[in-house]
Amino acid sequence: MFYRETGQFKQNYAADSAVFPILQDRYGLAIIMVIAFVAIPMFGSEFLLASVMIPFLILSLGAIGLNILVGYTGLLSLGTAGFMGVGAYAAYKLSTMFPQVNILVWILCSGFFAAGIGVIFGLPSLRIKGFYLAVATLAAQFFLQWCFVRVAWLYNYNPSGAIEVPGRTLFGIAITGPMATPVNRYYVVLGVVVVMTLIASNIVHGRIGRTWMAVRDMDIAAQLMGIRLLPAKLLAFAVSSFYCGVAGALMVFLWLGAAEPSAFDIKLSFLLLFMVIIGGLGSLIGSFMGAALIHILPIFIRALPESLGLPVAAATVEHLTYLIVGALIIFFLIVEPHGLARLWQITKQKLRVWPFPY
Amino acid sequence: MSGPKDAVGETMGETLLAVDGVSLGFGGVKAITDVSFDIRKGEIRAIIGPNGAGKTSMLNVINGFYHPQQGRITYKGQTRSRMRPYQAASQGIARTFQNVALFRGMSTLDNIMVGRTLRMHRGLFWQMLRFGPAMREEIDHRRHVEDIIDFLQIEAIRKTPVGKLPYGLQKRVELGRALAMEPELLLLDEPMAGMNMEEKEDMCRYILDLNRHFGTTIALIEHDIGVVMDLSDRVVVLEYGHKIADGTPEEVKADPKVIDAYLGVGH
Amino acid sequence: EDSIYVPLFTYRTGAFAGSGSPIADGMHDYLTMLNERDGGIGGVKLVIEECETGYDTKKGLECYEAMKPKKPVLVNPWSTGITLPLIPKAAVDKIPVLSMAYGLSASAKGDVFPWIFNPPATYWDGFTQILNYIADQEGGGVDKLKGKRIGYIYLDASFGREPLPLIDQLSKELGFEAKLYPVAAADMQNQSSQWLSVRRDRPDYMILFGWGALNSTAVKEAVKTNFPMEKFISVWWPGEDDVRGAGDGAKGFKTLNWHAAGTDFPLIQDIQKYVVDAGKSQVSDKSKVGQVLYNRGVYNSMLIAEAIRTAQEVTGNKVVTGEDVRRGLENLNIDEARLKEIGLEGFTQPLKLSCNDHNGHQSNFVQSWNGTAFEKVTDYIAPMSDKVIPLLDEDAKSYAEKNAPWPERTEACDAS
Amino acid sequence: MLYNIFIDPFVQMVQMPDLLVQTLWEGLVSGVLYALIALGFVLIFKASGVFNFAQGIMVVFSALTLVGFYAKFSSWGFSGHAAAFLALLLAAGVMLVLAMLVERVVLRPLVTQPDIILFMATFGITYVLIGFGEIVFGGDPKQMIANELFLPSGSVDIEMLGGLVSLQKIDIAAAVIASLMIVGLALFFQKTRIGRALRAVADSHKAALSVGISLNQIWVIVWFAAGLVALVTGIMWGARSDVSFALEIVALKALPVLVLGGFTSVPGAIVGGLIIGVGEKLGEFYWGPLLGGGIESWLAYVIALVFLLYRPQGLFGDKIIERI
Amino acid sequence: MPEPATADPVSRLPDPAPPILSVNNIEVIYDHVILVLKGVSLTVPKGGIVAILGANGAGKTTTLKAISNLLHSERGEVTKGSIEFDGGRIDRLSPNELVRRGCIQVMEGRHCFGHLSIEENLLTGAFTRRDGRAAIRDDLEMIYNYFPRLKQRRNSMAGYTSGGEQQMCAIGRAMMSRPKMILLDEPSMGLAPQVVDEIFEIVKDLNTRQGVSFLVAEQNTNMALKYATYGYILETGRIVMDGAADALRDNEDVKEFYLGIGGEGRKSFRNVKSYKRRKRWLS
Ligand SMILES: Nc1ncnc2c1ncn2[C@@H]1O[C@H](COP(=O)(O)OP(=O)(O)OP(=O)(O)O)[C@@H](O)[C@H]1O
Ligand SMILES: Nc1ncnc2c1ncn2[C@@H]1O[C@H](COP(=O)(O)OP(=O)(O)OP(=O)(O)O)[C@@H](O)[C@H]1O
Ligand SMILES: [Mg+2]
Ligand SMILES: [Mg+2]
Repeated sequence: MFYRETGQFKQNYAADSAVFPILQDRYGLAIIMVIAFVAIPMFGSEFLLASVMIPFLILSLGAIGLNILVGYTGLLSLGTAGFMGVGAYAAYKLSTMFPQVNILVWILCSGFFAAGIGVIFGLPSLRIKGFYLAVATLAAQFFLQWCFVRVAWLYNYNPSGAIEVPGRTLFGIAITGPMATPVNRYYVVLGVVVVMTLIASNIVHGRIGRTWMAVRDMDIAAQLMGIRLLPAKLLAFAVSSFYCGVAGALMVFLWLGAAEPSAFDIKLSFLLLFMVIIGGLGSLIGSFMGAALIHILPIFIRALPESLGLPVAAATVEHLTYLIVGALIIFFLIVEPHGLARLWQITKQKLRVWPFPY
Repeated sequence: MSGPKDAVGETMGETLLAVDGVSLGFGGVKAITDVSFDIRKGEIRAIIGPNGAGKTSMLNVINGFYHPQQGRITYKGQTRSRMRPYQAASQGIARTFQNVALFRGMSTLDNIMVGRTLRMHRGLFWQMLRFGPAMREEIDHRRHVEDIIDFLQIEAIRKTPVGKLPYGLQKRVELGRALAMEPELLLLDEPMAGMNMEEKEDMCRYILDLNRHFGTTIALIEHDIGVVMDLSDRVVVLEYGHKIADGTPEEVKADPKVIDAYLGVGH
Repeated sequence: EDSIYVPLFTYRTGAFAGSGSPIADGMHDYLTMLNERDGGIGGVKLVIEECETGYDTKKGLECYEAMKPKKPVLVNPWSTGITLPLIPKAAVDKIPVLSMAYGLSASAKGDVFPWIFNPPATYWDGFTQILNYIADQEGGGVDKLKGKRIGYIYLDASFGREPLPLIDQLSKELGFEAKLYPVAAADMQNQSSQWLSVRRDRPDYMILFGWGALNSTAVKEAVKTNFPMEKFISVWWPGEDDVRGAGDGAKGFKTLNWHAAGTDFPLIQDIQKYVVDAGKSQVSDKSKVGQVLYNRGVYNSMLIAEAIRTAQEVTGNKVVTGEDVRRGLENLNIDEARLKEIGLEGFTQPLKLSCNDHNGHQSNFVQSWNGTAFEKVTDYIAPMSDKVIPLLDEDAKSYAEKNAPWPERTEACDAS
Repeated sequence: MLYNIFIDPFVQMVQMPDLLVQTLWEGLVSGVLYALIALGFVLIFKASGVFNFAQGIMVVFSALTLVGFYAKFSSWGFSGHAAAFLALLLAAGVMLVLAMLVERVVLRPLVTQPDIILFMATFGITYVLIGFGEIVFGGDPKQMIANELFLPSGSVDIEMLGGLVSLQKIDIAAAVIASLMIVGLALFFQKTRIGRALRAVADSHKAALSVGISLNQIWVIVWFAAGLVALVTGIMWGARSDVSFALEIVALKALPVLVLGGFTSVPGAIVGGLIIGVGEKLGEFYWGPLLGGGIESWLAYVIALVFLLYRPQGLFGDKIIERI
Repeated sequence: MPEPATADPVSRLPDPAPPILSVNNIEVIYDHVILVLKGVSLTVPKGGIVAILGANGAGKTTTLKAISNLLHSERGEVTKGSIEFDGGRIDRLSPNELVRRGCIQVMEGRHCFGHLSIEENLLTGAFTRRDGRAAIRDDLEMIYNYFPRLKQRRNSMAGYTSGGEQQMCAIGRAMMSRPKMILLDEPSMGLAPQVVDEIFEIVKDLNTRQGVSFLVAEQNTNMALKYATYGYILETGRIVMDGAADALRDNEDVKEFYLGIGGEGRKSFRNVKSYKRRKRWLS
């Protein structure tokens, strides 16, 4: 009822192949954009910006990267954090070697380094499939992390062994380092994420995206349609790693402010995988939903006892958070194994026929 | 052994594809043993035979998915013993599959659009923008695909994920996907399995239209003997990997070996 | 209503919970005791809040952001990974960071890092103290180290790698041979290759810089390899639980420490009385009170409390702010008399910080495991300050350069 | 450089054969321990096609349960051994309950879902077990009750090859127990009616349902079996290091073992374990110093990767069917 | 447009033999929103062979899955109506319980266990049986007799066998459970004509000799109506016509649209008119 597209006719194929062909969706998107660009920075607290929104957006970007690989191309990877690390360290090296160039340029360029490394570790994917591939990508994860610890050149021989983010500006406004306010950092992250999401959406809705999905759904048939598997898979690795790399660079420069190699440990890889699966494989919106669920929900649960005035020890809250998040993961999978994005679609279907059940 | 040219055959062009002494085995199993036949431009060539005779394997050899241990394949005058599937595709060989091999997670439209992949050239950069040339290209191909959708009368399921379609429609979408490649040689593996009479008639019509109006050469595997006899210009019969007959439908139908091995007395 | 907000970053979950819990208990119980016994500090109640970091940098930062609006007077990140991003923020947010004997060693330099404090010793101090101890065992000065082969087994992360430049320099200067045995975090519990190498290399001494399960596994493996325990010395992090599992073979295992273990101090008695017995503590088992890491937590909270008290004295405010406490920390002077007043006489050495020196470079003693407890076996051993301080200076300078524009110190220095 | 890579390590091996033997032994032992964890994975994967990420935490959880029950019983005045075995029994019971819960709450509603979804669900289980375990047992490391379970301690020192090779008795026990379990499980899969059904289920849930195989019953059986394997693994690992949540990290090492042996092969788990264990120790011991040591963290994965390139389904895994 | 079902002349009451299976007015919804079956009722008498006919997407497979309770795994559910088998409600039974009671389905699209050999595949069919190895061996032999081709390939992995071989394997596997009733979904699909004949002969054979009842969803109307005793025609989720097999066979509409026999006998596929419109009873 609320979601009926009656009366919305498409006069040409361009309109019909738009990413959001339905009017209601476009309105919804516009509202979200207004909230993201205006309402949140205006009314949000620093905590909301710095600890909820910025990490959420960055993790979403990482999840999009991983989703391109896992959701769209069907290549299971557990090396995401490693690729994010490559982006972060590349951005760090570049920005310390050439401090005169704007930091944002280097953050975006760092993606290319991650893409390169991603392609190298993607090579085995031609022969290795499924969970076997997942384990093979673990080799990337652990090897890269080892490099971050061992190759002192990467962190400019800092005795702390960590990379520290210098303060840098964009148009005279501090966007990294201690002087950068959460609002500034939020805008930068939001801008990058919105643009990159748009690009990702363009790619997956076009020829390349279809190629990936074909490889995912039935690689043998895809081959017989003239798709060459290795280039297709490597391209997926490259694009995916590019996104992860940028996300990693953003993570260090605009979120954490300094990072030890352990910031890119296996846990992060798993976390992103959760987001992708819970959000919905092969769905960009799902990546955001997944990131929201996995990142924001625990924050919410942790804050709950305090806001209710319940005297629960911090550790207990943490244990409960694990318990609840675990249970919710299972719950959502049972409700809709195809992820939150699909749940959303079904809801829209129901809205379309509302008030009738079907 | 190649059958005498019948009336239709004579009007047809030169050999498009020749299979020459092909043998294929998997470990102990001999799937194909020394089979030779040819497909001429513009004809409908049927391959029949009992279950496990090696028909599907034959198609797999033709489009490069299996590499025969012996024998050669000549396609458009080029002889080769092994090629990659995507090469076959880029030279104009398309096919459908016995066990529907659609991309289950994608919509009908996207499935058929995948068939256009080889003809789309805009690179990653334009794809990222989805604007200007990339969009124009996309729409050009979309137009073509819509023609196919019209032709196959599957307008209504354009945006349905194919995994949810009933079997028969899936087969039709699969045909659409193969058509989108604008093939010169179309390999159909049991396109009418699991269809009722009405749908078979539809399918026959599509195949005939393709053949007549677009001049597509078709190799067809089918167990419905009525369809085979009515549609095809020439028929190869395989049994246990051997070729046991080759000729016009009438000849084959009368061949005692074929009756014995495949048709049974009832037909 | 007036109160002072003191957040505690703790980790009672995750792979390092074994070390994190006793420290958290010690920190928490001391401050609670002050509230219970004295009604806070200087009559102002402390609001103590724990935030669980799980030893994870991201969660730690989240804790920080969540606490920031409540105007904490200082933070104790309890993880080097969390400390590092806070270092540049501290000056902006005006919240001092107390990273007690961890974090960035160079932050000992108050003129470069006015907001960061890492008393009472840096890892470099610790390492040189161990060297001094070894020299002592060999019967004399550092020249006795010449020709010795010293193995260094460490967590292959920033923490364990920090002494590497120092080792590099000192092995040349003092003429000992260093053998390195890094242990990756993922392999903490699986050190057989490292200890096989120890068997091959036969070092004269082994030095351990580990954390969590790495310590307990290292001790077990050392016992298995029959490495002489009295020649196996660790930095200050192992606690009783890390050693006990190795059984009798672990007798003689040594660690550095700067404070006593045990409960024979009036203050600890008070904690037992007002907090533990009153059921206000989270300790899983009363016998944990007084253990090394518990007392480490107590020491940390003593620094917090003394900093607040000093701040109250210096500024005259009762309800102090982060800026006040920063000054309090710089003016911290816990002398023998004060220790006695607190009820910790003989617990540790006096500590005095200053505007320049945010560390104190306190001496440590060596304690040895006797099968049931650690007992102090040496007097306080001084670090090789002549080697360490220049390195610190250099590091602090390079930190400021690499993070240019690093703000000059503008905070005035209280003449004290 | 080349000398250091290609010659020096072998010279060392010849010069100090006792160390070589010791290294091999350590490799074998850690291989056996990895194999034990991998075995739990294999059981469940073979039987249900589920890649059970929770196996690692099940190891921790079962060991904690055991130690927890022991503490309770001994505080009630049971003697050491009696309390230990009672606790062992109850811990096994808890694993049964866990298996039933997992089947009822997680697997049954998710039957026939894609592998990756089930994989994800096991992450959910992992989280729940971490949270629940920490609430019940706390985060502190515990001592494994090895003596009370009559597990030997101390070492056997053998004078050989001009040196001393010392074998820990607990390691010998681990090797023996692991072999017994593997033989037992291999027989279970080969010789029982359920064995075949298990493989069928792994192949296709849908088809298994349609021929009337009771997935529910089978899942409880295998998850319980995997729980028992986890318990044994927990005891063995716990006796080496402490029982704490840090053990979970070690479980990741089972993954390369798994891919090397093949997800579906019981013998594969042990062979893979031994290859990884020995390879990793030799690599670290002889070649590690060239890279500054500590390469074990990724060496196992790289070894596995190299084998995979050669055989994409692992050494003993079922062939991947590619047919159209 | 022909008349609606109620007024159809061939429509009449099913056989009076006691039903082994009766489906009463069921509704099936996929994904909570897609309504596929809109009130389907049918009965299979004990020892009968009943055919369900209908175009693609009519809901034949869905009906069979609703009976064998396999819908659940495809996110479908029966929202209305009841299903009775052998005198008891079975709507809530798990598939394996149903097999135990003697009702087994051969799924559309074969679904063999690819990594198991043909013989192992067949043996899994006997999972619910408790009557000893010897009996199972005998049945195995019986199936090899029915399908000699399977015997040749008994040790090959099912995943590598040809489509027709897999189909035989799936049918044989179902027979191994010694069912009272088999739900066959498109048994003839992909089989050589000879084998199709054989399969229906086997059906007949099992039916007469062992009293197994069959519910067959089939596109090969000709075959189905030749062997079945009764037939239902399903269209877009509704039963639009039912009747005894021979009556259906003589019905003009059925002749034209399902048997492909026009007024003047069998048409050639070559002459199909492209302007032909689909005929529907309901739409
Ligand atoms: N899993 C599913 N989710 C959503 N819709 C489905 C699903 N399975 C089937 N459908 C829909 O239900 C309808 C009936 O499908 P069904 O498979 O029962 O048809 P059928 O009569 O067996 O056709 P065919 O002869 O092609 O096998 C179809 O329109 C199909 O699109
Ligand atoms: N990849 C393979 N590995 C092993 N055996 C194979 C393989 N592919 C085909 N075969 C075998 O080769 C033989 C021929 O198979 P093919 O699929 O070509 O038969 P078909 O003629 O298409 O039969 P159907 O009509 O039943 O589809 C079969 O016995 C099959 O088992
Ligand atoms: Mg075939
Ligand atoms: Mg069907």
